[in-house]
Amino acid sequence: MTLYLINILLALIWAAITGSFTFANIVFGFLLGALALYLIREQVGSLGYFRRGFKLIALAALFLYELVLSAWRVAVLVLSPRMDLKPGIFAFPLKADRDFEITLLANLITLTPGTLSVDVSEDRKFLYIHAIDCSDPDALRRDIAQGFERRIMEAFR
Amino acid sequence: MAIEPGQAVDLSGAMVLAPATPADWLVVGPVAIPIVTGAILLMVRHETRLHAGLAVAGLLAALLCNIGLLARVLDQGPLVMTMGRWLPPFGISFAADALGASLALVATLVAVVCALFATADIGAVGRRYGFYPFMMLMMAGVGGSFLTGDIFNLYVWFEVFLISSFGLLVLGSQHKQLDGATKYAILNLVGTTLFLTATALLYGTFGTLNMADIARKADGLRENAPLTTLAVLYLLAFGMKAAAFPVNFWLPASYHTPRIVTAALFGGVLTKVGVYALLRTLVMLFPPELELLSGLIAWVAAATMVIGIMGALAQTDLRRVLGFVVISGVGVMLAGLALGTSEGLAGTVFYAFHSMIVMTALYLLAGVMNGLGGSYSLSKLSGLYASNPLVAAFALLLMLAAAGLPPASGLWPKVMLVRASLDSGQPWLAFAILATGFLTTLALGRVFILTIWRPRVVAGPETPASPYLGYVALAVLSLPVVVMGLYPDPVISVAERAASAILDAPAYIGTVFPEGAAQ
Amino acid sequence: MHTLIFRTIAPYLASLMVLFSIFVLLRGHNEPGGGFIGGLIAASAFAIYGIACGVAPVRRALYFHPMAISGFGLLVSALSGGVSLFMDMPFLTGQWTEIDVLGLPVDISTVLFFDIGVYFVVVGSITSIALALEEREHA
Amino acid sequence: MAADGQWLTFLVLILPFLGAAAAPFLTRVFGHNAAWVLALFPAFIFYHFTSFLGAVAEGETVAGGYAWIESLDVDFSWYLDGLSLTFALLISGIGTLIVLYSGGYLKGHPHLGRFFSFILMFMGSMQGLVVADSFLMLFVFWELTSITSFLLIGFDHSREASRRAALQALVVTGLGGLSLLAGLLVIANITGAASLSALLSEGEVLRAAPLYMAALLLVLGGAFTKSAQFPFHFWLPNAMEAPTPVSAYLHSATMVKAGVYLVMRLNPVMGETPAWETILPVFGGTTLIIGTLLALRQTDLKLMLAYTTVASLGLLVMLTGFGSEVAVEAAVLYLVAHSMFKGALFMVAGAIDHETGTRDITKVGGIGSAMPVTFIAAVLAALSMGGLGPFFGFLAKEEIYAGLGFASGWSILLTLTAVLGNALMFAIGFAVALKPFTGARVKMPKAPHEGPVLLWLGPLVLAVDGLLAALFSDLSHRFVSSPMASAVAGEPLSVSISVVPHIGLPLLLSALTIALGIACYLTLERGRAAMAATLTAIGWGPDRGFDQAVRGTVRLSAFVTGIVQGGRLDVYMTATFIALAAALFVPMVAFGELPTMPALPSLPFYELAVLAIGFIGLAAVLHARDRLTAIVSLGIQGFAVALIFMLLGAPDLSFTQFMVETLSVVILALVMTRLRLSPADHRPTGQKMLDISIAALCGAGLGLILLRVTQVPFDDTLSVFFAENARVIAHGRNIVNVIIVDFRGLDTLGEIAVVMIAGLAILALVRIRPGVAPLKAEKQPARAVEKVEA
Amino acid sequence: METILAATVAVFFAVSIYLMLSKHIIRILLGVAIFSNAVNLTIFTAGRVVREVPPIIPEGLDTPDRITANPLPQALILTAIVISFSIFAFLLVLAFRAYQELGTDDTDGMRVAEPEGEALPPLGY
Amino acid sequence: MIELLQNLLVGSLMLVGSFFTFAAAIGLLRLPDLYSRMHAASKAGMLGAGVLLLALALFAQDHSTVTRALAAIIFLLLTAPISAHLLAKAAYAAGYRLWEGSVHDDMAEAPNGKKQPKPRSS
Amino acid sequence: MIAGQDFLAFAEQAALAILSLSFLLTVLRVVIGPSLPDRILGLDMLVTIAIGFIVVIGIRTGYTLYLDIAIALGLVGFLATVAFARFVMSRRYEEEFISDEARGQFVEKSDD
Ligand code: NA
Ligand code: NA
Repeated sequence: MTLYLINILLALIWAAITGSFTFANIVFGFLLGALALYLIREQVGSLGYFRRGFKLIALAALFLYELVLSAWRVAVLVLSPRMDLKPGIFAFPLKADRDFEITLLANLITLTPGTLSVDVSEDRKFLYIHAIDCSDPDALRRDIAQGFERRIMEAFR
Repeated sequence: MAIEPGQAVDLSGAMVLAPATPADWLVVGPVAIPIVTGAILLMVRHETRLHAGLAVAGLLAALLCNIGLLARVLDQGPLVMTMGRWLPPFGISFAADALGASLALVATLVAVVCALFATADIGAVGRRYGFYPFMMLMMAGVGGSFLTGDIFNLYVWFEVFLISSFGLLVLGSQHKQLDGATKYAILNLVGTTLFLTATALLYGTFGTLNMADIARKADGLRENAPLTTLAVLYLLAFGMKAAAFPVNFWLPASYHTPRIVTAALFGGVLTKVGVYALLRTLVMLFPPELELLSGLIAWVAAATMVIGIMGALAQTDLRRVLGFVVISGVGVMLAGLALGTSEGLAGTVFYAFHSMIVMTALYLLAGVMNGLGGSYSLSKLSGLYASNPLVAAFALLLMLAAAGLPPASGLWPKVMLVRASLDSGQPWLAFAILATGFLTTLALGRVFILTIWRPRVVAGPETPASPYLGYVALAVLSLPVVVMGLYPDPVISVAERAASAILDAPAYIGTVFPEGAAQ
Repeated sequence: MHTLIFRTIAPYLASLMVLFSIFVLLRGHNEPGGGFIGGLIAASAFAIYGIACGVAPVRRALYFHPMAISGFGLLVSALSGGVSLFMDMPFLTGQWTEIDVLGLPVDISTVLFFDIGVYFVVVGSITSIALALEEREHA
Repeated sequence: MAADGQWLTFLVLILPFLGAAAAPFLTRVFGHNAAWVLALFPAFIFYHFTSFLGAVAEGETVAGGYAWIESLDVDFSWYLDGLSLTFALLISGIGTLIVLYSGGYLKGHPHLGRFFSFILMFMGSMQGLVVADSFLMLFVFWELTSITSFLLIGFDHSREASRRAALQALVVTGLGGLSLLAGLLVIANITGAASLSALLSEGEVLRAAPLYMAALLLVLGGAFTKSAQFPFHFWLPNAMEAPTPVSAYLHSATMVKAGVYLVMRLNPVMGETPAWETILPVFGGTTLIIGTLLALRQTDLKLMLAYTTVASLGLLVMLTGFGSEVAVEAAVLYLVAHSMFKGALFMVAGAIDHETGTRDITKVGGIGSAMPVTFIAAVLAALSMGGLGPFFGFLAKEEIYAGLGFASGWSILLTLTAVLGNALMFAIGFAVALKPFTGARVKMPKAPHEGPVLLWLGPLVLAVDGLLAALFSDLSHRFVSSPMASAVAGEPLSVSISVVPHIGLPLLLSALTIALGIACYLTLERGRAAMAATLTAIGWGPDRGFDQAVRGTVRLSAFVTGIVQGGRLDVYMTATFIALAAALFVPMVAFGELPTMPALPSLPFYELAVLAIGFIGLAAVLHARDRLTAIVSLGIQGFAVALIFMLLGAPDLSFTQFMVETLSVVILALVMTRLRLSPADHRPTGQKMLDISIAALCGAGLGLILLRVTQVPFDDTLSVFFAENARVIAHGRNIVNVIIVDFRGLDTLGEIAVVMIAGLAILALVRIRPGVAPLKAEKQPARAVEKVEA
Repeated sequence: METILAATVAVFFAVSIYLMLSKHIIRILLGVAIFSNAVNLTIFTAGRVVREVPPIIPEGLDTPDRITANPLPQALILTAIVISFSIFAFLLVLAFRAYQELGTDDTDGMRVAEPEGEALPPLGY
Repeated sequence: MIELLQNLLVGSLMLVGSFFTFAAAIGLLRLPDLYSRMHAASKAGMLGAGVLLLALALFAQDHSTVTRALAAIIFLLLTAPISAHLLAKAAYAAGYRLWEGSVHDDMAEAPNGKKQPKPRSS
Repeated sequence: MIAGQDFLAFAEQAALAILSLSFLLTVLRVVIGPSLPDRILGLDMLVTIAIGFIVVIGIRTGYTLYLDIAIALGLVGFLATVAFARFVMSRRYEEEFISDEARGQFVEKSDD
């Protein structure tokens, strides 16, 4: 976290030096700052900061891919003359146990068409997910565990 | 900054360049001081011990401002300040003439007394949940209504005092209050919304909101615009605020439900704002339309006064009696509007002064009587003369005042209105006024003998409330009642000035738009 | 409300909304927005926070009672209109000045403070309403 | 307008009020002996007025005063001629005696000070009434007499009869006062005169005016109620509930004579018309007969006297309206005589009551030996009342018969009326003066003995006065009767009748009267029984009518109020919106303010879609069967409005509308959580049809007037100004926002005040719960946490 | 456009008034909400209508470069919206509390302040 | 050239975005139960709006519009799942059963899936 | 260039048409319900479509300032849903709310 702050500080300093506090300039300063921090990676301790950054980007990419793909599937489904639906709610056993991770996972699942987080069990061991196609819950569980859940854990641990 | 450095902008086409002296700010004080006081009171909401002092101080400051304002207006003519220095009609003008300034003064006087009375009547809970802020903002709204020269701004001030009155009305959440407040709120909301609708149409017609601007454009538009319908809409909207028959349901439904000091403030002040607005719009903006409508207004006036006082006769609860007396007084004031003559309007204005003070005093008196006798019901409240002759003295004076009998203040405005009715060839209106006076004598005379003279019929409270603060309040209010009754000349001349202020629209226009500034 | 997901995200959302509300407030003079809309957004933020996490954290976060904030707002607005008394100008005349913040020229005006007052009034009152109603729910 | 030294008259006019203010203190210091001090006030007034006697006797008038209410053209001014001066002297003279008598009569009464105060205020009011010159001053004092007499009659307020009588007097005479005011204002309207002195020269104009009749009836409405003319006579006997000094004062010289004063005062300007000469004698004569007959019925000494007062007032009105100069002289003489003998007899009745504990004539007897002075006073007064020589009443009666004469059928009728009335009064007067004192002593609540000087001084002085005034009739005519008669007649008259009888018709009639009177006296019991039977048979009178009228008024009021203020909100709303529909359509149609037929515009499809959404939302709200559907539907129409704003170039509005709609829905949902309201519409079909019609009319009216307004060429000066200056001067590009915070910042200040107060009011609503005990104070972090309040 | 808006206004007013004529407080409140929308549209229409051009001066200019929508009615409506929202919120809570305390949402049943069949005042003296 | 490209791209995105929105609306109407409908509304709808915002970002000339459009997308992404989740949870908790054609319901057996009506929470 | 603008204009009109249609369809869902959550979902969807609508209008007119409204809707629009969800959940415990017949495809009963 400290590194984030230092990076932001560097971005602000950059903006001050260049005398322009436009958004683009600050973003540019942030990138420059990240580069500068990368240069001194040995002094600041680890590369985790940057690795995490890449993992986050990967997570985002996965999400966007899933989003567009499944949105398309839903669109096709609802526009097809005969809808073949096998909806249902299945319980997904959570590996993630931090509030933040569970929340993120649940939201990503919700945002991905075809699945919808309905609730978290009171012991926080299960996430109940409604799927528009619940013919094979185990496959869905596997997809999520391998997909979003793994990437989230990677990005935030 | 739009203006680049060194780029000079000519302000003379947009702004009033003459400096505004601190003395000009007298016109702002009656509104700004209560607002600021109310805001501060809210910030120290939990320090309930400070509230009464702050509120009384704020209102006294506003009162001083009002006195200064009226003195200046009487001395130098109307005082105009256009907010933000923008030339009228672009900015919102406050335009205090004798009518607005005098009514604002009397209203503030009444409020000071109520604030004083409330120090004993309103406990810590009432204070914490906003009694004094409500009161302050209500007076800001009332003052703003009397002083503004902009019709939409008038709407805003109406809403300010309306919502404040809601707050005062529900404070305590007794069943009766909630019931009364529901009717009060919904009906009044309809009334103000009609006012807003009429104002929207007025704006669509005139393209302006400044009342002086409207007045000077009205003649040019009369051929071409639906001004009569607009005037009727204003008559209806303000008639509701003034509690004119047949749109006065909200008043008897609610005025007896809140704390007595709230009822006193309402009974004194609120309906008069409606009457004022009727005077301001119909007399100043739509004189030809007023003439068309005068027959209708006369009937409304007569019905309001007679039905009002009949309502008073029918009630058992003293507060409800007073609510109907308020309505009856509104009818008397409307009579002057119907006549539209200088003397009639002066009578209306004088009656408004009188009614503000007397109705407030009567409600406070009812509160004192309840404190001593333990009831508001005419079938229970009794035996006060034996224990508290001073109450009897105040009661007698105030009832005489309300009935329009000497030596109290109600006589002279009635005389003026009766005379004006006869002069205008409307003897039946004079008859209605006198008959109302007679029925008021009967109604309040009955109240007097039942509550004051009649020996105790039920046991009073074990520990009667101390009436002394009430006596102080009543004394403060009775003084002007007697003075106006014995030597009404100064008040009449103020009322006449006020009447001529609205009758002489060109003069008003001339003060708002000196040397024809802007078009 | 009893939901982990909402409770977790609500504070962040609320702070984001408050930030956005300030943005809307400050640019109101040139673009759509202003004190009232900004205030409504901020009040919505507190409402969400309150619904998700309960009323007490919101009250603690605000420190002052919402109605006191509202009163403060009205005071600020009224007083910013009163500044012109000292300039021999009528009530509510806008006074503009330019000050230097970190070498940047920033316009400061009574009009801005007026709008900030509006913002506080709206935030305070609407939050007070929402919290009072929400609290009643759990009483 | 006034001569030097008029300040003294002014002082004299307000002196009673000063005395009234001092009375409670003096009484606290001196007890009942304060009467001696307080009597100095009227005595001084009497003395002051005697100083004008000379000038007035010479035919002059004394006028003076100060400007009072310049804007209404009202002066505090007085006009002293024979009429007003006589009245002023009677008021202050008898007033002096009454104050003394009160001290004796109410000795030891806890509220004696208050009583003195009231009676002095009353005296001042009466004084002002009779000397007032300007109309409004006359009216003011007229009403003051009603009010002060209300206080006096209700003095013994713990008795219901007293309260009733007081209210009755107030209501009846108050009604008359308003009638008088209207009459005076009509007269002022006709003649332009604002004062009596100015009016005196306007008689011709007034009598010829079309409104003369209205003015006459209104003025007489005042006079007749005050002077207890039939059918308004009932309040006067009831007023006997007052302590006897009040009765003696009000009913001899003052209150009830105010009406007579008014009639006499207006005689020169309004008299000599057929209306005047019909109405006055008819009402006066009727009152005379009815008063005497009712007096016959009574056994209470005071009531017997009270009804004879009614009768005497009738006689006075009859005489004044008769229209001959001699009748006027007779009225004057009778008025003076009556004031003295009636005052004396009332005080006698009070003394008897005070000493024996009863004033029922059938329960007192043989007290003459115990109260010799009172007895003497009583007999002297009765002689005057009976019209026997050599008392002033004799002069009056002779003049009455001379005045009425036997000239025509009309005058014969009136003469016979007078004879009959006088005979009955003769009988009753002697009944009061003789029956209690003579005969065998009967058992009475108290053992009688002569009262203190304060109790007998007054009656004795008045009774002796009646004798002296007659014996020295030259003097009394010169200074009193002639000037007064001249004033009433409006031309110089000289009264010359003396105690030396002249043989003629009047003497004959007097003899007839006395014979009849003696006969009545001897058959008093039988007459009383007959009257009682008659009245029981009739079973109704104006007195009961008064109660019925009051109750009827209250019942009628309750009925009307129940209709117009029935307590049902939906009725209130229906009436309001009917008024709105009328307010829209009547002027629009009547004054041609309907819009012209517009061309149909074409809209882009998406605008139509947005409008359609709005209408669907409205329809859904109307149709919603449960409240939440209604709320959601409400949200739809709100969103549609926001989109309309957006499409029409109002981003700020759209923004705000979206936010407000959202928050409205939120608050609705929060409130609804606890609330189960039934939104299903249970209106019966008829009601539904009515409501739909009203709503449709209002909607159509508002739409039409809006359309009409938009057809007026628009003046966009303001908006152009705002656009031109928003950035250049006010430094903002968003014109709407610049208007809100700068051009029209004051609106916004008011608006945020509304927001703040709404928040506070809602807090008060939610937090304050009646009947719930306050929770224990919580430990609160900072000041943030509210306590729940009771 | 004004014609269409006037018609829209008429419909909004009619619907809101019909709702307000009901005895059920919640319908009255729904009517009140629509009432204020109707009035706002009235103000908007009365100030005449221009499509889609917001009254905002483009950056770099001192005055608008074309005819914009009329800003004044918009400012007035903003004020009116805020006020009516505040009052609506108050009414809502008031109705809620009245319902809680009085146990009815039917205005016919709200007869505490003006009870039915009240006794006459004393007819004596 | 760039402008042409921009126009084409913006136009295409608009069509795509409105298509997704439309699909969502159709789904909202056609799908059999609340939970299924939410799939359409919360996602296809959100995606539609997101794509349209993206179109605006591409269309706009100034940075601030671009950044604000992107911010709007992020805000949508943040709030849309929350409302969907809350609605689904609430509906389920309130007793809104799955469509009878549903094939699976783990929640019905879960301890917190069978909450019985209990007294008013304090 | 012209082609690009023509296409853009076409796309604007098409998008507006499609969005208008979507609006109406969504409103239809709100009106027919049948249950409260269905209506709420419809309202939520309406907000989303409104955002799209605002954007298209913004592109059509060139007034990007409407974007702020879209942002606010994005942030605050879900508030209504939250409130309703909260309402539905709190109603859970009131017996009358869950009547037997509503257990399946539950339809909120009229309250009386
Ligand atoms: Na009032
Ligand atoms: Na505003």
